[in-house]
Amino acid sequence: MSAVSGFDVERIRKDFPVLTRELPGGRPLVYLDSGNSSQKPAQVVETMRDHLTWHYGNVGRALHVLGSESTVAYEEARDKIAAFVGAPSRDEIVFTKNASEALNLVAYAFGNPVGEDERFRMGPGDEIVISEMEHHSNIVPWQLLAQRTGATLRWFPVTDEGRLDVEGLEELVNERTKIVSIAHQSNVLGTVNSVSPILARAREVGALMMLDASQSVPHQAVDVAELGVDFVAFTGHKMVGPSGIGVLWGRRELLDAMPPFLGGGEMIEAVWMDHSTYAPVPHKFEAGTPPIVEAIGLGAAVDYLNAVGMDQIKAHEKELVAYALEALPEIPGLRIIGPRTPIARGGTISFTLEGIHPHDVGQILDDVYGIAVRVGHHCARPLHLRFGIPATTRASFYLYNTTAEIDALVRGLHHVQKVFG
Amino acid sequence: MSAVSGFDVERIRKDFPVLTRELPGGRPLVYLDSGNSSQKPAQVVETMRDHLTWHYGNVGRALHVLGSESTVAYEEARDKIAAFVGAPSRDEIVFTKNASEALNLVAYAFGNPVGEDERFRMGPGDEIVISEMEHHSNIVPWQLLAQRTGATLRWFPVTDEGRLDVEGLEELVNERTKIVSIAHQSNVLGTVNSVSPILARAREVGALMMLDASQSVPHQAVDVAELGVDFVAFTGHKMVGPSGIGVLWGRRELLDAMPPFLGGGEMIEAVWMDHSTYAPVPHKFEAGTPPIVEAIGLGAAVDYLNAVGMDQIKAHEKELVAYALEALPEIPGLRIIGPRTPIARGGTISFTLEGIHPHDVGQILDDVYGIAVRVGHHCARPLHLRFGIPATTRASFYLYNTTAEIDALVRGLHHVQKVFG
Amino acid sequence: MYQELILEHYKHPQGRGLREPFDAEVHHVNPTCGDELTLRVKVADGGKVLDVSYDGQGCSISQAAASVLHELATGSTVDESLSVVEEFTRLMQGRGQVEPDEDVLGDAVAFAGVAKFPARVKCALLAWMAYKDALMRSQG
Amino acid sequence: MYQELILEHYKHPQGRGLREPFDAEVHHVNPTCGDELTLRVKVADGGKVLDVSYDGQGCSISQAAASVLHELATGSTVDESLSVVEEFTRLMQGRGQVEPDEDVLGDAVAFAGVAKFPARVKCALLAWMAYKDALMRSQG
Ligand SMILES: Cc1ncc(COP(=O)(O)O)c(C=O)c1O
Ligand SMILES: Cc1ncc(COP(=O)(O)O)c(C=O)c1O
Repeated sequence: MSAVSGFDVERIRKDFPVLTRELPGGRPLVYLDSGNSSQKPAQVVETMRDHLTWHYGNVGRALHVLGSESTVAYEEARDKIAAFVGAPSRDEIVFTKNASEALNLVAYAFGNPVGEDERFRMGPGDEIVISEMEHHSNIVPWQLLAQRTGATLRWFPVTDEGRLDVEGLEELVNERTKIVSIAHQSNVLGTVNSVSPILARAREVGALMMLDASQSVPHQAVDVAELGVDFVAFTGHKMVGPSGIGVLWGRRELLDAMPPFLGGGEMIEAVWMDHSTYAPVPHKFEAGTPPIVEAIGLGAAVDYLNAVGMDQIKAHEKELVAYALEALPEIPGLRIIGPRTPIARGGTISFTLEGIHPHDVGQILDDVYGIAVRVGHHCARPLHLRFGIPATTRASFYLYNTTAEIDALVRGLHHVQKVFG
Repeated sequence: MSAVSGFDVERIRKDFPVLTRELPGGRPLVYLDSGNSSQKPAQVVETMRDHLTWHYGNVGRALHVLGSESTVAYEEARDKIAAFVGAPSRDEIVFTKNASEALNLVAYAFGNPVGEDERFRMGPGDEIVISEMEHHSNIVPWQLLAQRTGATLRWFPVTDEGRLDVEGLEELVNERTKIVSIAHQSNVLGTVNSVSPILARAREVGALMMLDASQSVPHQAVDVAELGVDFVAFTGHKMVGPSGIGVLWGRRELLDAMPPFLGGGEMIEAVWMDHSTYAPVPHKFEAGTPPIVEAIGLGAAVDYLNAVGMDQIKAHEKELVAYALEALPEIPGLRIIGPRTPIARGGTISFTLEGIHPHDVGQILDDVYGIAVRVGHHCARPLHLRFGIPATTRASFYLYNTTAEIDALVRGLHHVQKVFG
Repeated sequence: MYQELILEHYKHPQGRGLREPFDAEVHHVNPTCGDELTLRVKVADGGKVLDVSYDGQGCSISQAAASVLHELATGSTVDESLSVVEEFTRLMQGRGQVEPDEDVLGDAVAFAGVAKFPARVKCALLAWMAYKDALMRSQG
Repeated sequence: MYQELILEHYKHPQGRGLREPFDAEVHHVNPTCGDELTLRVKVADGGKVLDVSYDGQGCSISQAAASVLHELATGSTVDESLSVVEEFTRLMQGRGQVEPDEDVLGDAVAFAGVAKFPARVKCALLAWMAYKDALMRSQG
């Protein structure tokens, strides 16, 4: 039981059948890898199953009952997600296949001869700013963009405590900067970045700003209008939704100004052999048959999260992370990479164990205790290089986790030390 | 009962629960819109549900039981699909979100400064060849490519009978041509295009060749090695698979030579802040968390199609289309757009009814009889312009359709004429 | 979806044909389905709509919508008819989730079923958007 | 996955340390997890592998795999050991679907469980790929 009033973790766990699963050898499952991908409640799975079985048709184009049922459900999902992140307009919600596609979609809008808007022009001399704590999905698209256009990629460093180092902000974000794209919450450090100082500077110099909110939207109430940035990317599978669905939110006016990304059916207004005109947003960016049932599943996920309450979820995770930040450092040789206090950080803790490779830590935890953590560089290799370590072990918490599971992790780590000691 | 030996359409229908559905007002469902998107058998839906409920984890990166179960299932799906289309290597199967993404992926490989291979260089003077019967998803990506690079887009015309007009082949495909991309089967006309003469000419001039097989892979045994082309795109939702998953097959050697498309997690080998190296194919083209459960669902779809037998399915559809090509022309004022004999054509028939707009045809069929057809330009507006008509009504058949349903369509069309007569 | 009233208007369109005098003429096309409409308005000095005349081709929904528009707009004022246009647009773009205001819409409420089919919404709106456009031009 | 044998080799690596004489030395890195290995081979004229010596750092799987490789390769012939490498590679890349040939693999069969974890396959293969590479250079 959590102390957060009205929040009953045992009741929540019942919605996730896999949490009752017995792994081979009779191990119970202790799932501490939600930062990688979350589990799905029965409500989401059943919504998808019901739709696939009884109501499925292609969206947008069909005039029959099934087509209409799918279209209504798909567009309702868009409404739900728009409301969930406080989008001023539902048309600002673009469905993609994952957060990576959303980030690439924006990157491909720059320096693209198909577009004409000044803000998206890019060439040698122009600058793109990211940070050293980014996920590869918020690094590689910008590297490729820089390679295509000759622009320069620059980045915020990270402090020893695992915070964004904004000391050089004025110089880093300057008149040459066209776009700043950083993580709202780090998938390794847990750090929640403070957006407003960077945004203020971006505005000063006329740069656009994007947030990779893949790790924040699942864990706290995010209001894109309040954040004030231009683009926000997130992904369904980390927020109790299905695989195959991601979201780009963007200011309508910018989405309108951007060139199309993927071309094809549904993103057009009219097509001739030699030219085309494009549909209004969001459809302009949704070429071909979209992930229909996946969007509907994400709608159900948002319903689920709303029913539990995002503030409750955040409070619950804060409790868990505070508990873990107390318990873990008692293990000899354990070093936490990232903030060691439960302030401005989420429920993700990465650490090293002296003399034992994270691969071995993770595998023993799984083999012996059924504890699922992630090990490696978590798609953030530059951050690991910054800390001079090849890899870490990461435990990440979500609404269905308990302090008992953290106890199990601590016990497991002691055992790991015995095996490799 | 179909006359094809061993093929029992009534048994097959039992696998598709929606076909027993009663629509509002007590109408039975007559689903003749599989060319738009097919229905899903329980086998596919239950595979996805089981995976989401009990075995879900992120793929590739996780070292725990769930991660391993998902990875094995996801990669097994790749094996199944590789075998299904006769891919020489499983690594040549790239999962995308739909056929449109697969087509765009190839288009973005051209004229991309990130790539270095001569065959993918593109600029003014270079030519791209498509055809007038293409789906927008095989038109707009090439228009955008031409716009980005200054290359010229050209196309095969279509004959009055709805066949590809290859008379000008020698001139159209020439030394300036870098890529030819055409439909294997038209989604409007039903025409199955003969690939070899065009491929032979492409080889002569050193051009690459892509097939949009979105409408052929679901309906006949397709062997990419036998076809001999360079790239093939198709899509899960039209082949009794889920939404949110598509496939690009490409020759390994070409996939290796192409620059990456979407950047992000999982498509890399190593990342530094200022540059990256990329994973071998297929992963190079699968940035971020892929449509995991959707790929697994598509694997189940392929199992299902194999169990029925692609040759049986083709024969069944041939029977249906022969039946329909006899029955439909008896309706006064009905004009078939496309081949009127069941030779080198699939189970898709588009037509006009004199004096009645297809929107009205489709809506009355649905409203009164529960018959689901597609009306409009079916994402092939240039083809409709070619025939001087704004729209058509399209009936498309699949393994679960019956001649009784074609009878129902004919009855429905007579009624439409009464309503609007 | 095919309310009797829609079929009635389709088969017996009201006020069809382009007439003189007029203050503005517009030509709108729906590229998705090829529907076309030419529409003229004549407004009196006091803001009273004297005539809405039109000609075009397309499906029953787009044709009937033009006919219903003619009936509702002719004889009302610019302001009144614009509020009907607004309510009609809201209904059409509501994806079947909007409760129509029958008092405002009158006969046009028969189109409520169209809202569930995005591909048809544009058909229903063609004449109404053309009308709004024509009014703006007549006053601009 | 952690067979006793793997842990045994990890804790008590066989033949570790770089030795002279050698015909070729290679340095391989697994960028995904930072594993590193330097490996040397010494082959006699008749094709007999006289020594495989190595040093490096990484997880238990990559370290134990190097130790097992040392044991299997040293004293065998180039051809024999290459067929073991081939079978080991096939097992590792088989995603847990491949039945290992114990006669060929010997102790290396203990790594069969690794094949189900793509992220670990590279760890297990690091030393073996380095060995293959070193042999090629020694003969090239
Ligand atoms: C011939 C053809 N090509 C491409 C597509 C696009 O497929 P998707 O919508 O899955 O991207 C379709 C179907 O919509 C099609 O029929
Ligand atoms: C911070 C961050 N950004 C981006 C991503 C990429 O999301 P996806 O894999 O859904 O594209 C992830 C997760 O993998 C992430 O943690």
